[in-house]
Amino acid sequence: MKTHVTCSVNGDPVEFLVDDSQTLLSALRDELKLTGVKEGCGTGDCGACSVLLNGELTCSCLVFAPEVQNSQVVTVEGLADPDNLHPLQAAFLEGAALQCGICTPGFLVAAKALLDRNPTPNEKEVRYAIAGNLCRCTGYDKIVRSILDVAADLASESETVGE
Amino acid sequence: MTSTSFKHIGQRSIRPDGLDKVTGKARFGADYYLPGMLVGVVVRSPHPHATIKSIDTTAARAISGVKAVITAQDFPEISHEEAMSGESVVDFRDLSHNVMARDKVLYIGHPVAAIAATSQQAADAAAQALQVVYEIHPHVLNVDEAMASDAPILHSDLDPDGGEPTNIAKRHVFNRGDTKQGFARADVVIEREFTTKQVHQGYIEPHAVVADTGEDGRSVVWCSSQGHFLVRDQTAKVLGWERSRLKVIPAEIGGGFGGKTTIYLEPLAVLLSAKSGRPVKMVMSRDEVFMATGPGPGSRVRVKIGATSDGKITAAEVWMAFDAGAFKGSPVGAACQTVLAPYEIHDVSITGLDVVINTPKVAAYRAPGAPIGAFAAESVLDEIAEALSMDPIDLRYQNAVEEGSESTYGPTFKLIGFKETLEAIKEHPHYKATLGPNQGRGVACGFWFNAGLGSSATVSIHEDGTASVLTGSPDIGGSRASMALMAAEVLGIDETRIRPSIVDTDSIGFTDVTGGSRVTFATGMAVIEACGEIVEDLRGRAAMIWGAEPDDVEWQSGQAQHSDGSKPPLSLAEIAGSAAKTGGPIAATASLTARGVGPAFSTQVCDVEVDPDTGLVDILRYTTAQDAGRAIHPSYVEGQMQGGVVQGIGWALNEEYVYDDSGRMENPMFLDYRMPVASDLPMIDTVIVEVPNPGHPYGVRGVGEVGIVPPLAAIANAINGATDVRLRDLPMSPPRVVDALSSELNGATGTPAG
Amino acid sequence: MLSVANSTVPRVHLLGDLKRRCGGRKTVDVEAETVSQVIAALEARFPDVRQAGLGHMSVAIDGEIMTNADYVTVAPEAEIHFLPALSGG
Amino acid sequence: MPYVAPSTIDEACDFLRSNPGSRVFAGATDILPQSKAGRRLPEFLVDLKRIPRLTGLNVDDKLWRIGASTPAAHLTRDSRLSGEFPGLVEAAGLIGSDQIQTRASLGGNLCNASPAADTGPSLVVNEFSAVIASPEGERTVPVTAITTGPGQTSLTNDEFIVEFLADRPAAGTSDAYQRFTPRTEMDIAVVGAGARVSVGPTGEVTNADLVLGAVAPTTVPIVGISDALVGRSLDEPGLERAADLAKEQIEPISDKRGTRDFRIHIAGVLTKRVLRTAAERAGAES
Repeated sequence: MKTHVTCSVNGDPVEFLVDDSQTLLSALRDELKLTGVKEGCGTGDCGACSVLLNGELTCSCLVFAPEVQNSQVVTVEGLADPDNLHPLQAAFLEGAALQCGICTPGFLVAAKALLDRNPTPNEKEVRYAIAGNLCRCTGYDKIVRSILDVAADLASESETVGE
Repeated sequence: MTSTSFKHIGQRSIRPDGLDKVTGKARFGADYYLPGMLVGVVVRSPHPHATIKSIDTTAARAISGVKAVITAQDFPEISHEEAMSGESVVDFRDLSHNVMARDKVLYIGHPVAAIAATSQQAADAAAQALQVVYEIHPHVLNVDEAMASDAPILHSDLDPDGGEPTNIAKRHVFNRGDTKQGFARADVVIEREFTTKQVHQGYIEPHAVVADTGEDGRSVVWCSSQGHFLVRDQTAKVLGWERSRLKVIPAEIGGGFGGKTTIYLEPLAVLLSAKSGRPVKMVMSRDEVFMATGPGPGSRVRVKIGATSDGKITAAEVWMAFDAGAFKGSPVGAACQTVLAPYEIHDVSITGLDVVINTPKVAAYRAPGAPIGAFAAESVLDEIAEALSMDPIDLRYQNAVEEGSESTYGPTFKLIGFKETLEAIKEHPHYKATLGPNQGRGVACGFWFNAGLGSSATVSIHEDGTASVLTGSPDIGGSRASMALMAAEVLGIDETRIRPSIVDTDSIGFTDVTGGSRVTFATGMAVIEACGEIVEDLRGRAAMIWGAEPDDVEWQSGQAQHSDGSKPPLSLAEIAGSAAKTGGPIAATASLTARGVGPAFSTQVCDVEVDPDTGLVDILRYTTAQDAGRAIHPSYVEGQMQGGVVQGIGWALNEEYVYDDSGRMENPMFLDYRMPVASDLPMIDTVIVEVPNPGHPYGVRGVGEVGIVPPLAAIANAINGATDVRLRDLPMSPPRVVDALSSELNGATGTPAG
Repeated sequence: MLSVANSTVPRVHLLGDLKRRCGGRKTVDVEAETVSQVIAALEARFPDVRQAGLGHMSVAIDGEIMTNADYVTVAPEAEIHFLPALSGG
Repeated sequence: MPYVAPSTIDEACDFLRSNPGSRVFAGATDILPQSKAGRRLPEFLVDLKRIPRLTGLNVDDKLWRIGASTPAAHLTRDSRLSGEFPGLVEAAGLIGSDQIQTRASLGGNLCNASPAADTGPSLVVNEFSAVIASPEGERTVPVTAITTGPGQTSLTNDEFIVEFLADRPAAGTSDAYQRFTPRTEMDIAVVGAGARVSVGPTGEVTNADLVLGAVAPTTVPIVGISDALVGRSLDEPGLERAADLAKEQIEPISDKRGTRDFRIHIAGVLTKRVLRTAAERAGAES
């Protein structure tokens, strides 16, 4: 027997059938084919499967798919609008913040969750906010710098608006 | 020639594959879904050392939804045959037995069967139902146990000394000069012993493959690897197939670091697909990655170095035993050659042992073997500098190899940039910054050969003046961007008009693995050569249009120019637009074995703070200088340097395979296999040194690997600076540091000289 | 001419195991124009060298390490070393 | 293993009584990794996050109520709770990554019954009690009555924690939590230490409690801490005495995360540090 789940993914209404023990990660990848969400460990230790669930940063491998009934899910596929990259996506490209790129979707979602809550983080706050995301290629240096770059842009934009 | 004379090389362009990777579109190994696809699982040994008495697949096959079950009986018997595969010698019999155990299982996680079914549940149930009877043998988990006189023997045919079988698969010996005399000339001689544990490459993407076998018996394989030609060739060998029966399509690869230069799942998926007639997808779980794919070796190492009071190294002796895991082939040979390579030493004696143990077979890991040797040698050098009251960089500089120096492994160096990296660190503000209480600073150096090997490239110019650059080198760290920049430099068009692609084994000439720091160097050379042919072709066509001789046409800034200026220049796009009239399609292919490899050196400095109560080591500041030859895309060169350093930091401080007495890895998950997280680290400052490699048209050396060589010793030396205690056993985790600090307090002297 | 200084033919430098197999010599000069000829010449003079598996080793010619170099030309004054084949990450 | 999400306590109790193969969960941050590691999933998964009383923070004049399924992130974002129980909030902020803290709950952290659970020492040292729902009705027990050993609790299969209760701390009382891990984040406590200290008007200690985690099958309240510190300002001899008491009263094991000796050593270090932090927060002179 499977459960019929109705929810919103990246703003679109979706429905799918899942085994109750299936994870949200598996539903997104195997049922909806949103393969931007990656599985690095399946135990919540690498952050590659990060999504926003009702606005909250979550490892989709640690959510049972039926839990998201009537919820809103945002994946890396939902960060950009049709015409523009999200500033974080642009900054990651500019700043060479990815090498192999497997962890990139999770970092982008985690960084968005950080900036949504705290648009002006310092380096330490950035490092702790992405500590749930493992990257083995970059040593994090360019990821941290890229997130700080976006934060600085946001800060100067808000100053401009303030003036 | 300085970087400023290039128009494209040295630019920090946006990588061509970047958009797909920041939007989630890029397809990695596990991202392929085919109609009718089955799920494949591997049944693995629960014992570290046992004979397989029988395997009964009846109950597994009876489970509804199970479409195929395979064991070693379904693979051909292969005899020992050593051949170059990828960058190293592979014994295909060992390879075959590692992907599927035949008579014996040699580690927990060793595959004994594989199953394809219509659902994960059915496949898992069948795995549970498979009946395997084992006769269990005692096991060995490290080189000391494996070399003990009463050790259980893993293989009956390993006897390097021609006697009874042992667990020592090979003995490497490099002797030169007379170390006895050398040590006699020394004023200070220091000998120390070191140990290191197995560590994993730690790529975030688990191994994944989809195989689809057609009615004609040919298979298409999608997988992420560091070399799809290697996957094709090794899989064909293990299956006894002709290579042309397999087409391997490279997926994007989510990290490899050497660990994806061999095969695990691919032949199983192909065979399951062939038996079931359906596509089969296999994806490892993280604990399978840890328990059944390549760790780097654990080791025991002794290093003895002598020097005169004015800091000239007079002699060195090194003894190293590396574990190879279940089958021979640790990187101890490379460790022997690299351990002292940065220094000019005439009297050396180096011995390396390759030792088999009951753990997963080790795989290449970034500058394989070199970090372990450097950990030992660079720690001892630091002690010598301390004993002589010399600046540690001065000591190294005084003995540093340069152009014309004879290396400890034999050959004479051509133009190299080692001394320049030492100078860069010595002059860096970091080296002069003041330190606080419980803080210390350490330096260390590293060497790596880099590799050439075979590469192919095909370049096509399209009618609108854009271009395609096809290669067979999987891009792990932005190499497509470098290919586009080098092609742009030769062709003289903007890199955004060039689309670099990595294509399947049927669509390009053979190309060796993405490894050995070789892609920008060697595959880049093929791209440059093919683009050079294109330019010749374009000149000829311009000459045709002008009614001139090709020799009258020069190619400058993406334009054909008449040498006497009598004609208005013709752009690449203009010539391409009339290609049909001037000889048809414009394309060129280069396939080559890249010669002219230039070795890489790195010098690094690290500041740590040690919590004397808890033993916690905090990396405060880190700077790495590395000779890149020429940085084609500086951002990705820096990225390689930073990534290598951080892997080294993890290896130094916390990463280790922990086995229990039964041979089971206790920490096969990222929670307990402690790779560095962002909050553990500072920024990693980089200094790119450019001493051009004379063997490459643009001076490129490889940059991928050498960065991981110095950190283990740099951190150990920094800890000594902070605490006056030398740690010689990795990882330098808090319990080890606390132990060392307390035994120092109790008056012990640390590890005695062996 | 074995181990006699001769500046007009390639010289093979020997360490460790290979040195032992060549009767303890540090260098051997060989008449050869390619790497495979070097190997053949060494094996002909020192039969023990056959067990060393030179064909599977890397070779360094004037400091440049190569694999699969059988038909690579060696210049008359070349300095040649045989090294274990390596792996890279 | 069907998933059910009751919306009331009664509904949950009825379901649990009639389906003994059920297991309740909140954040799923333990149950899913455990199923990956080979532990079988239960027959029914009962999600406790949709019952309003189980999620949320409430405070009145006297009492704090923390819903057992409230995500840790809601604790760390609550400035009033951070002001009154900074140690508990520190502990909640150390459960895994940000990704985990949006899901993991106090109820789950306690009932998973890992000896290394970060919030255990803080719940115990602050004398939280737990309201337990069962088919027979609700009862309130001290949190020390919940965990009985690694992976084991005193709750029967049809019981679950509704909320945690604690008196608001008096002026001059504060708490702290510190743990030791090799990494700064994403790690499991080698030793965890929760302390609560009260100080008098002149800054002298009037009461001190210490509870350690990851050093025995369940959390260990250290006996005699107050005796060691009361009446003194925070001085090294008093803290040394407290550290000795801690080291004497724990029975840690050796495992992949730390040896017995190392844990004992670290317990002493953390005892001093966490008591000092709690005392400073309570207003003691350092």
